[in-house]
Amino acid sequence: MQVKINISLKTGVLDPQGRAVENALSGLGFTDASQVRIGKQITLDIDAEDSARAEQRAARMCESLLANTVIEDYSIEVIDAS
Amino acid sequence: MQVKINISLKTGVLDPQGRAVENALSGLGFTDASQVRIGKQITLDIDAEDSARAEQRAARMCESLLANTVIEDYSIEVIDAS
Amino acid sequence: MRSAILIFPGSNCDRDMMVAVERITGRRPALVWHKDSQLDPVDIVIIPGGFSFGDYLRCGALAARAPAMEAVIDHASRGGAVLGVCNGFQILLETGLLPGTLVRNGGLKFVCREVRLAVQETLETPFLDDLSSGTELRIPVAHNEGNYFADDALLDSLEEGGQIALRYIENDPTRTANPNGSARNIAGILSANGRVMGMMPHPERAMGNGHPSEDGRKFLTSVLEGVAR
Amino acid sequence: MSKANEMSFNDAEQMGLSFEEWQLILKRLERTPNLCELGIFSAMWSEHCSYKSSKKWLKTLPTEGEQVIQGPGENAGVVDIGDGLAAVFKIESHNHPSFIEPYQGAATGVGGILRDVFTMGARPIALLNALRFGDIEHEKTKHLLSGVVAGIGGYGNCIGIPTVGGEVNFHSSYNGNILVNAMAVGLAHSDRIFYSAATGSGNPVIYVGAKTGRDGIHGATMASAEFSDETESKRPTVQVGDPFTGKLLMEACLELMAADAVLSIQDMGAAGLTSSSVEMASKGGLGMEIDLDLVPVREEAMSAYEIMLSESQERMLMVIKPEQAETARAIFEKWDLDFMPIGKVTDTERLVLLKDNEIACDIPLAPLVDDAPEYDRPYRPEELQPVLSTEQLEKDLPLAEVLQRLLASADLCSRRWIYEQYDSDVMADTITGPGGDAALVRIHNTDKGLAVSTDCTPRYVDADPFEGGKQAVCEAYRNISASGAKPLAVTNNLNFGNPEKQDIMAQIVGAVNGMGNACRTLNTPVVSGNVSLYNETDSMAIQPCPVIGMIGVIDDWTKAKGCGLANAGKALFVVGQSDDVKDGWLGCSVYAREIAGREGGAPPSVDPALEGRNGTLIRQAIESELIEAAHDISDGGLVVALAEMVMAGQCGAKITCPEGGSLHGWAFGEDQARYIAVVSDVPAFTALCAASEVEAIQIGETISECELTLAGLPPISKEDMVAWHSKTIDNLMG
Ligand SMILES: Nc1ncnc2c1ncn2[C@@H]1O[C@H](COP(=O)(O)OP(=O)(O)O)[C@@H](O)[C@H]1O
Ligand SMILES: [Mg+2]
Repeated sequence: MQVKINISLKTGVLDPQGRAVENALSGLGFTDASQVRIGKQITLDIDAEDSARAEQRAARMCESLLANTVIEDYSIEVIDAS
Repeated sequence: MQVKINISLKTGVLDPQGRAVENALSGLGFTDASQVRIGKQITLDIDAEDSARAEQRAARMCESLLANTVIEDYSIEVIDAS
Repeated sequence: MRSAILIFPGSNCDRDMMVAVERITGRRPALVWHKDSQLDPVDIVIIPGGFSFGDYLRCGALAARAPAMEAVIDHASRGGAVLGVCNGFQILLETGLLPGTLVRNGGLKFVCREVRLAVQETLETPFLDDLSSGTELRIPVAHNEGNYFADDALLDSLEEGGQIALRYIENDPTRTANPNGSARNIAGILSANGRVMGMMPHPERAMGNGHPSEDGRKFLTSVLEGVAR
Repeated sequence: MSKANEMSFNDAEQMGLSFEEWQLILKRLERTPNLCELGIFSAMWSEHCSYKSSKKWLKTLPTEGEQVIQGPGENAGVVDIGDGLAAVFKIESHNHPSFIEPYQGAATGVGGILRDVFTMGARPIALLNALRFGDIEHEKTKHLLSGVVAGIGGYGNCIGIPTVGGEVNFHSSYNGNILVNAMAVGLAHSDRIFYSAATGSGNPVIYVGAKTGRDGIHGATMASAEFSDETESKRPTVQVGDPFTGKLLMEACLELMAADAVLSIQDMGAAGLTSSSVEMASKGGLGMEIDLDLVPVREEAMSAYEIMLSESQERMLMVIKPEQAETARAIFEKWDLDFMPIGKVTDTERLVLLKDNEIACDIPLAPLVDDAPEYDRPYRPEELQPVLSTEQLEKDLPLAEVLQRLLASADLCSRRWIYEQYDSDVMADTITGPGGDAALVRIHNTDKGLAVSTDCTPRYVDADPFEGGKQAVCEAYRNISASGAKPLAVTNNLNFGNPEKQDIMAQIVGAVNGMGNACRTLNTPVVSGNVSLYNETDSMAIQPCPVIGMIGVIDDWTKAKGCGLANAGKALFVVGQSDDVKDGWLGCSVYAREIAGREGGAPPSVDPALEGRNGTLIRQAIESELIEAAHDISDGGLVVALAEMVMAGQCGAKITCPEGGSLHGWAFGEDQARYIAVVSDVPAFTALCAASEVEAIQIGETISECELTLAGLPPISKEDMVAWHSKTIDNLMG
């Protein structure tokens, strides 16, 4: 089952990368962009009988490795429930 | 308008981080995970009159900075069309 | 011999490179701030190492779009010589002046150590004039993203076109020659016209005089004399 | 100020203040404080900012000497290194944040100590770190080690200051409480040092650098509270480092200082805007008025309390010459940094803060600093440990097997996995990087070099705080001397458990006394430092760890020596040992712990006067080119030191062992004040030893085969030693 995990910085946590990208965008003339935040998107296949189970496994993986829960939030989306 | 941009490596492009994460997951007992790929998710606000226009601007930003189109694909989702 | 060194916010090998060039040529390079879109005529532009713009987004990506780089692209399009070291190499790839890309080191760790390199048989280029193919050099690397990646077709064409300039060769029996997983042990490449070169190792840190090696000096001397001819 | 904002003792207690401290605040203010004011008191009176438990003892340290330009009390210490140049250096801990978030905790630790150094007008030229992790097999160690090392590299590599040295130990007492201490060394002109005392009532107060967010609010108080497993779930917001902005801030500040626009300057470290504004104003005997609405913020609706206590990184506060304001602004704009006049210096001796056009805080400065509590905490030393004899510890094992186990042990194995993640060469002046004794960094464009080392042996301090305190200083002294440099001064980081416990307080007292004793004898005054207490988890204290960071200077770096064996046929001497020695001090040694399975026992005694004589001899011999390599003998003793010299070099060593006595005691004992020297001119060297009344004996010679041969035993090849030594951490980290 294909799973997408989005990992983003918690609100309030400094995102130096987002800030630098925002500056660069505005330097390139994209002054219409603001509030740039940069997170990760992890896609993976999980061998599971149903999407509930896949989601549960993904959450475990986030808690134990994929996300740094001190400063990051994560959300999970199971794409392919075939 | 809030926009989410997902940037992922093209198939065939080496993803050392994805590979390492997959190994680490399996080391932790998550042998049900495979095909791990790591991409970026950029969220930003675009000042635009409608979502079509916001999407168009986001695509421009991807082409000129946010994605390295030699090795990366991008997709755009306009979240908030209020 | 007129040279210019670019400085981006976050460059941190600019002074080291300036000192090295001045020591070899006796002449101080012009320092070009990233916001300058003007570049006085020079024999070579050097893009030094560091973490331009914090290496945020992708290393070299933000620097590649700075005004000074437009001038460099212009200089290169007129056949001017350009050398990019480490972050400078990454920037040249982002501008498209060199083909391919550099991704995270295979070990996913920053790596700082001396490597051994072999000069390759290449197309006609001023950079390697005084270094015959097979020459071995000991020069340190220090980077997070030095893992050269390109598809096989591109790698084959680089190989056939003599665009691979430097390769990692075995150095220390306790580990692999290649410090970062780079495709075909590539440490440095040339543009198709032989006038633009990018490399991961830092020659300015192997200048003798207290450094463990002086092969960087040998290499830079070849580059600087070559482009001045 | 409205009554609704009035705080109670309950609030004060939550912020870590005692009832007496609360009463004192009421008395000094003659009214009840509001939240912002109470927050400021609690931060300034926290252990971290006020040193209330340690101050009494810190005052006993020697801080003066003709080389000292600035001792403790400023952002960093300053020492004269001749030719109009000064070395500016300090060490600082980031223990608790690094346990919670190893990458960011360590990274911001490096960023913070760098700011302390460039705040004084110095360009940083070297970084070091002293780390302590739990048992190498403990489940958390791998994660913490990889995060901390990546974080240190992440900041230092990006900002472009070489990380040239440091030390790491592993011990179960750090399982729940690691130590991450970072040291930075900078270079300045001795007549161009910048200080923090505000000057000139009416002068503008400028905020520069990154914007303020809600990062690490009350970090200073957190660093002063004992850990419990609960704190882990109540995690406060972690500070995130931004080395890129740090680099811009460093360049902009140095450029501004060169433009002669700065009157006083202070980084915002622990307790952010609170401690910087209070310290600047109070040191200048002045007051300060700040309009908090002008502070650049990156989050909405931040309260006065939050703005004052935020620990957002990469920020500075300064007082500039009013006529230079435009020059200053232009420099910060060039570097794309915020530059904001937020207030002015006053002569009221009060800190007045405005927020939303109201007075958010109006307090006298004197009590914040002068009335900061100072405790004379009771202490009760533990009974001294018994001296363990060699017979109690020696195991019947072949020497090669002991050497194999020692070289592979967590505390002696190669640190390559760690230091290769640090850019140790950037700035192109690193002469000796990590992996040897002291690191040696050339002063750019000169013949001069600075040698730097960090040292501490916690197991000695644990067994005998006084001897252990002395030993930390003496080991650093030996490392600096072995490179040929003259030791000048030290910085120190006192990492201990809960000082409210009498045995812990006794460790602090003993170690500080020991440090002071050695520093006095060796004329290496203490010019800066840091204290980190409450390093406990669930009441388990760490092994006490008073880290010493020492610097020394060598006038001609080309004369400096490394420890590798380079040429065959040279005499090998042990300096500091007489020829009748047939045994050694195994108690409290690495041998005792790793081979005999026994911790504790009295550590070897340390004689700073002897260290001074022996170190001076080594330096003289290097200066007169009588020796071509030198290495101090420390953890693991003589044979481990020899093995390290073989591994670092291109040839081997053949050694004669004494007859009778104990081979293991002689080989692995950790008696102090000793060096191994490769002597190229034996008559001149022995004459110098005799004249200096230093004991030295020849124990063998260098040989062309790359192996270590001890008379009567099979040779041990360099290849084998490298294999034993190189893999432990690699294997752990996978
Ligand atoms: N153990 C110590 N030995 C000597 N000086 C110390 C020690 N601990 C702290 N100091 C000095 O006390 C002052 C305050 O230290 P600290 O609060 O860490 O400064 P900062 O806020 O600049 O980080 C500094 O001058 C520091 O050098
Ligand atoms: Mg400070």
